[in-house]
Amino acid sequence: MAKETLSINETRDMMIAVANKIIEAEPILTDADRALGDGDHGVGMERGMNAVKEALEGEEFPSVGKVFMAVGMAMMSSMGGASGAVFGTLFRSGGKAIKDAETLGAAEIVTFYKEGTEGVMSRGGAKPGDKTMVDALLPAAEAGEKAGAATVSEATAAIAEGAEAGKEASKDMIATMGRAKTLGEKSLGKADAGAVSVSIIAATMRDFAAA
Amino acid sequence: MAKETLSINETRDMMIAVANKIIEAEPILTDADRALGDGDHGVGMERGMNAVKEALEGEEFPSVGKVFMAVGMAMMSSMGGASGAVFGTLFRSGGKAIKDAETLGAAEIVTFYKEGTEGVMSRGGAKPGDKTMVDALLPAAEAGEKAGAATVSEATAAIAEGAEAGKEASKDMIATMGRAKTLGEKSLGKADAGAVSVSIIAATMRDFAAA
Amino acid sequence: MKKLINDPLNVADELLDGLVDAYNGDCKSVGKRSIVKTDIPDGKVALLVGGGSGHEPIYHGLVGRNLADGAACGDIFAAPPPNIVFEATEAVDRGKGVLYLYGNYAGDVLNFDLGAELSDDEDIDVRTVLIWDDVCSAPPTEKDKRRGIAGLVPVVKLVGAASQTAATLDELEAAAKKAVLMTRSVGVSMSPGSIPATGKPTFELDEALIGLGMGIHGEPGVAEIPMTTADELTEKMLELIFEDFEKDEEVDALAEGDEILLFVNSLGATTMMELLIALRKAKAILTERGIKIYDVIVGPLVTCQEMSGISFSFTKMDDELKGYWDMPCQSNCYSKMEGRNGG
Amino acid sequence: MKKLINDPLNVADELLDGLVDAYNGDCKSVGKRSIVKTDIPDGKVALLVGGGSGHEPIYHGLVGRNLADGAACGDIFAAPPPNIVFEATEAVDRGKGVLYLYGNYAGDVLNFDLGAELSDDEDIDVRTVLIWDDVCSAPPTEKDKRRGIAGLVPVVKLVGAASQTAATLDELEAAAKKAVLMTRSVGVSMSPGSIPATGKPTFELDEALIGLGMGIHGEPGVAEIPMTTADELTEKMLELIFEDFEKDEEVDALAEGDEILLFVNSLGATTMMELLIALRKAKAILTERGIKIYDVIVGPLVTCQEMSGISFSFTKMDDELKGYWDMPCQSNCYSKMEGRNGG
Ligand SMILES: Nc1ncnc2c1ncn2[C@@H]1O[C@H](COP(=O)(O)OP(=O)(O)O)[C@@H](O)[C@H]1O
Ligand SMILES: Nc1ncnc2c1ncn2[C@@H]1O[C@H](COP(=O)(O)OP(=O)(O)O)[C@@H](O)[C@H]1O
Ligand SMILES: [Mg+2]
Ligand SMILES: [Mg+2]
Ligand SMILES: [Mg+2]
Ligand SMILES: [Mg+2]
Repeated sequence: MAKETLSINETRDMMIAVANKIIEAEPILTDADRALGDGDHGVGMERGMNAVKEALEGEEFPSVGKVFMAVGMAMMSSMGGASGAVFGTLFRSGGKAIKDAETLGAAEIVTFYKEGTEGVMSRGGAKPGDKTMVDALLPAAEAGEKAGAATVSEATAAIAEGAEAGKEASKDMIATMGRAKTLGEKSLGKADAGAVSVSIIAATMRDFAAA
Repeated sequence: MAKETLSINETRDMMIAVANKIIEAEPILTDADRALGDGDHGVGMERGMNAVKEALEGEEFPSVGKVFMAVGMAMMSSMGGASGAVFGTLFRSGGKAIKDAETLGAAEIVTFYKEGTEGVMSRGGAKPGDKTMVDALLPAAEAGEKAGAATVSEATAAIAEGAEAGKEASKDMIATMGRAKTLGEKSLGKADAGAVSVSIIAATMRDFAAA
Repeated sequence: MKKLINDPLNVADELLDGLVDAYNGDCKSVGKRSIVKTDIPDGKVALLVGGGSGHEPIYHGLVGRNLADGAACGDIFAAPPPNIVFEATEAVDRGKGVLYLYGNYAGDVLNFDLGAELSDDEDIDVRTVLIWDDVCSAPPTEKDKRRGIAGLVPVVKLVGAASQTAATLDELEAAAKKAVLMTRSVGVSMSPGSIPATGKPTFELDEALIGLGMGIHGEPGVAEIPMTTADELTEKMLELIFEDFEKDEEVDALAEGDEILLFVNSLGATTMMELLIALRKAKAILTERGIKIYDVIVGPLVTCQEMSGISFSFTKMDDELKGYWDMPCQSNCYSKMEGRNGG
Repeated sequence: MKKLINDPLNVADELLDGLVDAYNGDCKSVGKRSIVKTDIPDGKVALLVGGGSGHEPIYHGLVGRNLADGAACGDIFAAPPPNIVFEATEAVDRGKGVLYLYGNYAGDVLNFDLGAELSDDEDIDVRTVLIWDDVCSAPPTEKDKRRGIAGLVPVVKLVGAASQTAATLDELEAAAKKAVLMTRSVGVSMSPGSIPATGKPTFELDEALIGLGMGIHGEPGVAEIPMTTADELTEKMLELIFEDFEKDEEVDALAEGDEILLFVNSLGATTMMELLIALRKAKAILTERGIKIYDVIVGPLVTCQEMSGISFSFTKMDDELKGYWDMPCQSNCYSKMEGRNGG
């Protein structure tokens, strides 16, 4: 049954579901980073998401924003690497923007993605087209805004669609940031590892909100 | 046409033929030493035999014994390893025992093998059954003595047969000397690398004397 | 690939414990995953290095006598998180500020910068100098995009020595900038290492090819060339370093009479035998150009597990750098007596 | 296996040239294939090491300041021929005699003995001490049959220091015998190296097995055991060393309060990461037994090309050996500042 809003505890459970999905996807993320980077994105995200589960499971939070901020803190302080900083920033900046919200509705999740994306871009300096997770994140945030959805399930559906399209589009881009294997052509045809992570995160949120 | 004796120059040419055969057999010797030792016997013998050719080709010698001594010196000073010392000693000690001989007849080649073998055994301390080249060399020397041959071609034939039999018998022995891989059973079923070299040397002498 | 480990997800922590044990009292572990010297004197300008694990003996093996005061250690191939950087910073600070000196990788910059922000919150003065010696990773006009590879060993050795006498953070920063500017490297890879947690190779490379200019994680360089001899490859690699000194407007071209520190590094499985054979050719090329070798470092110091490959690093020396070089040092990564070989 | 070489039959000569270049003036090449220090003082009792090539940085990399005066170098995995041993002997002799100190292998003994005979012809006083630290190669009652493996590094370091002050060849021989007696090693191999001239692996070993006690050329040890964790293997290996000290009537068992030098060696491809993880466990085991670590050596110092494997060596220390250890030294193989870690 599609949800209008999520409570604080539901938001927490949604993030636990996200963590489980990412942990499950470790081999996919590993392969993506082996093709274009140094091959550690899968284990890095797994490490981060285990820390996330530890920070969330059985805990109570004062707001939905604080749930996301705890996620960001857990990732940032356990993962390291480029993705520890950028995914940590995504959840910290996005969460901070809705830190007083007691429910997660369409407006809140849209704000989360918008501010999270801005945080990531100003922290990491990646621009659209650089073949980073920004290429999945920015279309996701924009799709969320454009959808003008009334419910969290509609909003997360639009966001997930934007993330998926962005991840697919990253296949045609040439990597330039991070430990990506920078030599032009080689990176064509494959999606950026971080963008794959973003698409899995967004899809899991959609499925959770739709259920 | 089987030869009664070999001249000094024929003896020299016989040793050049031996050198060429051993160089040709490098892969066989390598494999034998890889199975039971450190895998360098083939390259070591090749190195030694190239030095032998350099020392013999186009040179004149005062006696057949001096030909063998030059072979021994070339091997000993170019090869290193256990086999540089033992094969060097074989040719130096054997050659020294016939250092005034101007032809190589049955008596001389028998003396060469007998004294050469004694030199090797007292230098290296290996006893029959230790799975070394001594296990081909000693039967070769003994077969030479026992044959009581009248011609060098008959004597080398008997010696080669002894060497071949000794090499075959070494398959059933357990290696204990040198860089042989000492752990018992593992060395069973395979001939000792140095014994293979001895059998090739003896067979090439036989073929040269028979031609 | 048989790896001698316990829990594959725990290798970074366990190797750091082992490293502290190897220092046998000279260093201790601090916070979540940092190593710092036990005897940093009051009033010393501190030097902090760091980066991902899996490249041992760097980065954390560069902590030691007359070397770095501490290192913030990440997981395998991952920059250390900001909290670890902060913990290391706090532990090495003696009131005179801390210089961060590390290789230019996006992840490291992001995390060290975040760590610097946390340190700033606690009023610790932090300055950053990035190491970017890999000339194949960007043209001389975009040195800020270059990766840091093996050159970090001579750089940290020199700056570690400088930090023993530097009166201020400014002074140490200036020495570090000079050491970085004077250090240029070219690397190649012949086969990948593996990721301990997955057992998978870090990249794929055709059996007949060498990645010329490839980075230490397998980042591509300037070309993939057919496997060749040690002499030919050495010639090609050194040519790229000479060219870089020529093209870069911030430094003079290497000329007759110049003196350099020469570092020949193995990425792991490439043997000392191969390094020495290549070193022999490098020496011949340098001699022909009239360039003197002030001293030599050679060994597997900047590795990527059992990756095979080699790199050359040149550091152009002047009197100041020679003074730093001649100091003895001791660490897990590199040790030397006072003076230099040949001197 | 991509090897960075030129002529595969010429690697031993080329690597020695490179080694001389690496010493940058501190050492020179002598005769057919020896390396000797350039500044051996008159009247010094000389120390000569040597052995086959392909195990770099040993044996010839052990020549250096406060270390060996020279090394006679053989071809890959082959003892140096007698003439090379003799040339090296002549070059290091300063009238006080020469101590030969090398690993106990039939080929080395045969050739060094022949070299000693040539030296005796020239009235050079030569004495031989064999290194036989590999406890898995023969029981304590037949130590003369044991191989020399990684233990030669601490032994040569100690004896090199002793040779700086030894007044007579007798004195140096006694110090060497003590260092050898007190040094015991256990090694394992996980995968073979390769022979540069043929490209072939040095031996075969099942993918799931470890050769416990295997020698550095792949000589079998005490058992082939299933691949296991670093901690379990370390426990097994150390147990064999403790046992040997117990069983050997020529030394005391290791007891609480004893101090040892701990050396953790890689045979080539095994990474510093793995060494440190194993070192961590070794330290825990030693601590539990109340045995103190005087100092630590760790690295790929006794290798067999890109062979993978690890060894532990203990040297039981007393005041005399500590004095030798604390001297600084510098070489291609091992360098240290004065003193020790933790001291
Ligand atoms: N500056 C950046 N801005 C945004 N995302 C980045 C940046 N640098 C790297 N990334 C993302 O991080 C991912 C790599 O993460 P990971 O492999 O965990 O870290 P590392 O690159 O340090 O090995 C890339 O696929 C990319 O999406
Ligand atoms: N003490 C010895 N006496 C006689 N022959 C020996 C002795 N030690 C070794 N050998 C012979 O040398 C051969 C190995 O030669 P090689 O591989 O060239 O030298 P190394 O053992 O030094 O690697 C063995 O196969 C054996 O026949
Ligand atoms: Mg990565
Ligand atoms: Mg051999
Ligand atoms: Mg990484
Ligand atoms: Mg050999």
